[in-house]
Amino acid sequence: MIIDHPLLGPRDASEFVYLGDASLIDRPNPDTEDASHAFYEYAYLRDNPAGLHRELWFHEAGDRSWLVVTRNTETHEITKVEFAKDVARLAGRSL
Amino acid sequence: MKYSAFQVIKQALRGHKGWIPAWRDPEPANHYDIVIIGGGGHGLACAHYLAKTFKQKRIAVLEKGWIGGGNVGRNTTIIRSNYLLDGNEPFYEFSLKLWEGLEQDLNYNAMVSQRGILNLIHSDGQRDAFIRRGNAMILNGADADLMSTEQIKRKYPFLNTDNARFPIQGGLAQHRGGTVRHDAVAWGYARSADQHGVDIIQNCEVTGFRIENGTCTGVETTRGFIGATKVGCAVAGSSSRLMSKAGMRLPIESHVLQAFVSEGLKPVIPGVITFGAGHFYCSQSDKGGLVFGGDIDGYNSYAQRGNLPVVEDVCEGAMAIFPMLGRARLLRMWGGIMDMSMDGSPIIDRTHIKGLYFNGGWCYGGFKATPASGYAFAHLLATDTPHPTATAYRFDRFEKGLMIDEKGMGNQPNLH
Amino acid sequence: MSDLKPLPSLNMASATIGAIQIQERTDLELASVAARRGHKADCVTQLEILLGRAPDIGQVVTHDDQFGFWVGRHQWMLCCSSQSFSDLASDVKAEFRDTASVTEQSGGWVALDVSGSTVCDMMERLCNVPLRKLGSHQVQRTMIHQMNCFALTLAPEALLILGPRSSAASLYHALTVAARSIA
Amino acid sequence: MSSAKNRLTGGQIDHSQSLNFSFDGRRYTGHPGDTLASALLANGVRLMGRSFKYHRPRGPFSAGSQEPNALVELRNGALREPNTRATTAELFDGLSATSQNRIGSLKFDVLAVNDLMSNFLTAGFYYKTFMWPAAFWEKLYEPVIRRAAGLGAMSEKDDPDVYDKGFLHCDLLVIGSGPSGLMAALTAARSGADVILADEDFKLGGQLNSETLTIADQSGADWAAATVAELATYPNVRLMPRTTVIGAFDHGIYGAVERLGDHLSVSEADKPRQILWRIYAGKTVLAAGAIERPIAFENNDRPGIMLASALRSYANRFAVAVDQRAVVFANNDDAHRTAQDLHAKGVQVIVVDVRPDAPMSMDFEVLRGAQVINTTGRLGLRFVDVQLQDGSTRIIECGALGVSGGWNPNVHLTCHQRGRPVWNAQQQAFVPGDMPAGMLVAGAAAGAMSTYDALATGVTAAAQALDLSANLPDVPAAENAPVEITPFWYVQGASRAWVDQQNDVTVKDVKLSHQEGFRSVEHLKRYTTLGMATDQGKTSNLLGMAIMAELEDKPIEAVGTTIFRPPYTPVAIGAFAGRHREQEFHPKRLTPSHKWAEEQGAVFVEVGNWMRAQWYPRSGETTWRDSVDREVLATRNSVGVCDVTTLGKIDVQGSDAAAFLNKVYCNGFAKLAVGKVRYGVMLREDGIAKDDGTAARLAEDHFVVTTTTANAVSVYRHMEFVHQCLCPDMDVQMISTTDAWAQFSVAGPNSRHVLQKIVDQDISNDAFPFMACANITICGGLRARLFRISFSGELAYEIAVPTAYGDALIRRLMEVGADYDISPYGTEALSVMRIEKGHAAGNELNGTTTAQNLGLGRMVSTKKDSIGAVLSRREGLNAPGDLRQVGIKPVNLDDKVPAGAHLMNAQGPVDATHDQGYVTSACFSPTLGHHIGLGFVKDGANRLGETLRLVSPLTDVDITVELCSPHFVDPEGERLRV
Repeated sequence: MIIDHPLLGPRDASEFVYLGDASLIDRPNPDTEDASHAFYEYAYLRDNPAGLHRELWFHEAGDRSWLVVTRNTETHEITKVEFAKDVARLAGRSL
Repeated sequence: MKYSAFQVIKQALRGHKGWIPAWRDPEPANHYDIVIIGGGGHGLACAHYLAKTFKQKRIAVLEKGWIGGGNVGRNTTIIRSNYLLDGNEPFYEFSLKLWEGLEQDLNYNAMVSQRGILNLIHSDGQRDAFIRRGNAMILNGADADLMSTEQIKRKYPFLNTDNARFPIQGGLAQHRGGTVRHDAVAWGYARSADQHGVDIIQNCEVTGFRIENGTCTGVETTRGFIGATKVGCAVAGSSSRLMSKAGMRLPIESHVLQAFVSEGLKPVIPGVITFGAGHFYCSQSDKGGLVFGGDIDGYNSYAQRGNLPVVEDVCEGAMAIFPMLGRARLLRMWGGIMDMSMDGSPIIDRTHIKGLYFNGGWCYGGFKATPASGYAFAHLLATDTPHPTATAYRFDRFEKGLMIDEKGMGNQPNLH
Repeated sequence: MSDLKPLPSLNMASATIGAIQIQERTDLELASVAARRGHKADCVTQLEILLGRAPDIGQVVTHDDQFGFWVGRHQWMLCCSSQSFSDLASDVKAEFRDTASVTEQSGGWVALDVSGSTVCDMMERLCNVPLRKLGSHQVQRTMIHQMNCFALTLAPEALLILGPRSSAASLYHALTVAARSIA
Repeated sequence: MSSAKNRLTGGQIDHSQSLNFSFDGRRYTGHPGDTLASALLANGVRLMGRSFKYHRPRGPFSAGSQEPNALVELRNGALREPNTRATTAELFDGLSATSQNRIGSLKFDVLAVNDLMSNFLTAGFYYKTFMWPAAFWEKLYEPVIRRAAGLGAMSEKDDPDVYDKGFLHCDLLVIGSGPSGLMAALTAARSGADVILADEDFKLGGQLNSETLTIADQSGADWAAATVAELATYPNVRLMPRTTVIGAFDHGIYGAVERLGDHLSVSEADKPRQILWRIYAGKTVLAAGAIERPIAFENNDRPGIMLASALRSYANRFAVAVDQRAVVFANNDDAHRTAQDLHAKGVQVIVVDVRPDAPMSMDFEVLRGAQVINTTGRLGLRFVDVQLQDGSTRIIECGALGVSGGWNPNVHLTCHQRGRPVWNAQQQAFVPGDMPAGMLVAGAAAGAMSTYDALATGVTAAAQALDLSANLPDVPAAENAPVEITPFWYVQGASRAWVDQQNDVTVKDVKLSHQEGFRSVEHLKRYTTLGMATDQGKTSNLLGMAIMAELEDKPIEAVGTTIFRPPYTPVAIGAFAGRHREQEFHPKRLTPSHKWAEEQGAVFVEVGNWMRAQWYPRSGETTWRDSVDREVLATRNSVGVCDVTTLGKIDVQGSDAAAFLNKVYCNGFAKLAVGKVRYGVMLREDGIAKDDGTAARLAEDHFVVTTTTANAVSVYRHMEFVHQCLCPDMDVQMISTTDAWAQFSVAGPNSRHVLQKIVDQDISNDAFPFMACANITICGGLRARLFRISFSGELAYEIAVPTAYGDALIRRLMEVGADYDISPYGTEALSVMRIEKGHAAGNELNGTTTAQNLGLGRMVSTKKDSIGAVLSRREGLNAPGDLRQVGIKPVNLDDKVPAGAHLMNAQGPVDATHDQGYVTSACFSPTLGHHIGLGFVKDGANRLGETLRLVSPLTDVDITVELCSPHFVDPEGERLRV
């Protein structure tokens, strides 16, 4: 596979390390009452879609950025690649 | 019709005109006591044990394509019970015992071949871990044998023991492990289930569940609604897709695992052997093909095919320990969709929906589990209690912190 | 000054194989620079002072006996040629002050000059860098036989390969094997 | 010049040179340009192999890579290569080949008895028998089956050849160099695009080399040669003959195998035999041509019976008449071209055409409406029985029978991403359906069967791929005949009519499969093994499906199609591995003291990719224990030094560095003072211990984090995840510096004395207390870092210098430490001392243990959020009586405590349900004089002093042990603070 890095252009996926669903960015607030359940769902439950999947890849043999790649799990077609840092900020993550 | 050497001769002398279909091709009924979704190894095995062992009636297996077309027909055919953890080992040992009596139980030769499985050891730490595992196997009533490099060399004389990057320091063997002709497992279970009255309905895809007041009353299919008192799902890599129709999210990701076969070769690899410092394992089929594989590709996929990096990684492993394989040719590569769970161990459990049962999360260990998975699922469906060897395979183990994590990789399915 | 003497990772190995020359460089000092939060522009300004201009994505900028290259978003590597093994990182830190995190990298890398008319033929047996199209003064991080390296094009038909120092011998071996393959 | 009896003149071979070769020990000659098969056929040898199951005599069925039959063992000794297709093996001087899959000689194969038994050995027979008694399968039945099965034999010797891998990039990859491929390449080349033209054959030109057709008033072969010559002049074109594109992978990545050494008598030193290329193609034109398909009839597998196109190819390209008398059996016009070409070469030829309206010829006899109903000839074809249109039978004596049931577009690569071909009724063939993104198909592969259409579609495909509209090459004049074919798959009534020749699948087997309910294409394939042989059914799949379609009374397209999988043709496993084999499986990482350690005669051990000194034997020491015990005692009694460079070192800087570490470590780091080090435990988000190490605060905004050797890379990745994905606004920058610093542990009561000799600053206990860290200088000014931390439990330091100085530092340390008998110690002594001290390492941090299990539960701060904190509080991870790390010592001090042993209550059953825990690490403690261990025991912390039974049935151990504190040495930690 080839991941079209937002800055570096097309790079072989073997330069990257895969983590999983980009929902891992959405770490729950640990201070809420149901934090334990929220963390269980965060850590263990997945949509695992057959189709478009937003997922995290780390450019290990590249610029060391975490990317959010939107990829079709049935065809492997990649339609979007973003910096995870930007996605996280958009999701309201900060410090 | 009973299969035997006598039958083969008799039919041959009559021009083979007497053979009948291995299973019927029935129209679905309006309602069954138990509907199994998934005509793979686990679903068919479950149907067989439900009908034959648990004496259940009115059972159907619904298969969206043709039976045996999923992972039971795409794996590398290995059976073993060399597990470490108490949540797993009794279950897999139960499975191995069922394999040992399978052909007589089914009257079908699935070529269960107990030629042994050997995991190579390359470091002191690995040796410590394998000794712990071997002891756990023996303490659970399975067999295990710590082999020296010299013993291994006698069995695999061409093993690279003198120029290895990661020298071989012995191996943990399970001599009762081995291989089985995988397609025959599906066919054998199907034929037996059919003979015990199970309706095997192919080309019947489940498109939804009918759930009323928290109770599942049947399934919508491409061939119409089929009512059921109990519905069991055993669809491996398609688990998330199917269960989402019941509104469930699972602790499972679907990943592609590639497998490879070489051209036919005269016997050279006697048993199943696994490299411990890379991703490569290998056995040789009765037809002579080297059947080998390694790690999953590592990304979520439903595509039933993989990519070159893993092919290369596996072949590098092959050449690390068997440099004589350089001139053997890889004939075919293919992929199956693995239901990789969050701790590397399966789930056989009721769901929160009454009448809906789930079997999945087999990672890439589903084939060897086929008989026990079928049996335990049948036990659960028939008695509403888990089989004694499968009590740990619950949904709630993740929320409770009772993971069964053989590899110690945590909640990252592609590392299991 | 200390009387301890540095040991080059390959003992200044060199080889000529066919049209290819491979030579260990022992004169390079390296320091990485990563912009602190909100200080990217400051860092670029500082890089312009040091190198004439800041290396853009995938670029190498040479300036006298120094060069710098792009490593990642808001990250660069500065290199200078020196025989004295002074403390480049400290010097760089003194320039960037609190606008950047600076880390000494001199010991971390083995540097190999690879040159010759067949260098593209050789490198296509080693790594996935489209060298024929890359142009001069470009850098790409890449895997060479499982080793995480930087490949820098410093001149036509000449590359500088920076590889992990601990793997220097394996990297050198890989390069010579590839050179013999295409010789 | 040529003396071979079936050799013709002309063709694409070099008659002026002779090559000597042997087959089954007999010597023959051939010419450059020959394949092994063509050279043998020229010498009158038709019998080249035996079939898989029935051991039927077989000869070449094709003249290409689709070959099912003519498989041989090529070369000798360690170079032996089983299952090599004689039809593609390029002849070289000295070639030696041996027939395979036989017992006895090729002519008298003992296993041919299987053929007599064939009525009992039908599809699936083995599923129905051999079940009794159960134990006989492995002992009796299976060995017999296995010996008879398989094809060629491995040498069982290490492959002496080397293989390369490589990476290529292009705008357009053209696969196949026939008329369409050449035109596609030419179109692209003239546009300036980077083009790769790959063809599996050693001679570019594809089918044109086997034809007598003309293109632009030249012979097709001459036109091809001229076009290839023109392409070679373009710097933007890479011509790659002998290169098989084996697979179409995601996003335009193609695998290709280039054969550099297979046609050489002796491979060149250091040069690869083959190269596995990963080709990154912007676009691809698949111009792989078409493959002729056979018709099934009784005994259609004898040597001498082959595809009609093969007869044509042998005659036109290889200048071989398989026999002077030939029959062509066909259902289409193209096969008449074969007859025409054979006739032109002086072969006496008769066409048997099933079509009552087949075209007639002035040159040769055409039997319209006729069918071949049987053949005879034990080791090669002698007679063909033809049923004429009027029902009478005519027996024709001949040695060659060409069969043509039409042509199948070569859609193999279009299926690699699971695209399914679609049925084209006009062509009576499957043509490409869904294709990999970026792939276009041209020529016969797309169903454009005439030469003109092939040329024209080559141009349009390349133009479309590269978005070209101007300056396209003109399409030269060429034949443009339509496909004239009447579907005809097998002769009615035939039963021993081979569908899959290699796997011995006959029409009867397909019928039996249908009868027993194995009717879907996938069931048919698996039940009968149709298409599962080394040719992947290139010539047989469609035939099998067509028969099934007839039995099901459905159109072929309703029966479905099986898809092809990579690789296109089988690939040597060595090629996929490249250089990464044996010793070079993984690169090595060497520590800064490696050279010095080698000089000391150190024994090294693999730790991941690192090579670390395991121990340093001295003369007089006879076992490793002697050395290790000495190193431990020397360190504990005076001072030792160990290279610990392999520990991961991550430089963490930024104004939020402390807050960041507070997030990734479960214990607190926010308040760590500058100049201090703290031990830290990282959890995974699931609450399990991930790694442990230290973080040293060198400045307010600067930490150096150490990780375990094994987890250096994954911890760095994890920290970047936490930063980039969870706390993107934190001002923190990280970079690995593992390789940048040489780091040595200097441990033992005299370590300070030794270090003070080289450290330029005061390191007295007051100036540099336990857990201090600082940037320092040594030996008069070299920058260094000093950490007062201890893994051994002794007064100890870790000192780091830029890696290039590591060698000098170890030598200096040994020099200045001589007064204290300083001893280097390796990983074994390191491990012994950490077990004696009760420190957890990899065996304890096994991915299933919590901080609580490790006895570090109180480190998990409840006052702050950190990764893993929430889930670490789950009930299952905090159950009363769960595992706790303990020390284990034998009651009988002579007993050995083996790691991996399990603990049982002293009284009570020994089985899994009564398991109390297990030993994680164990060693002989020279300090205590007996074996000790660390382990996890249920409720262990409350059971110290209890006696348990330690069993390892795997290694025959059953001893009594006592649980104790894991801190065997200096439990109060006084030594490291002095």
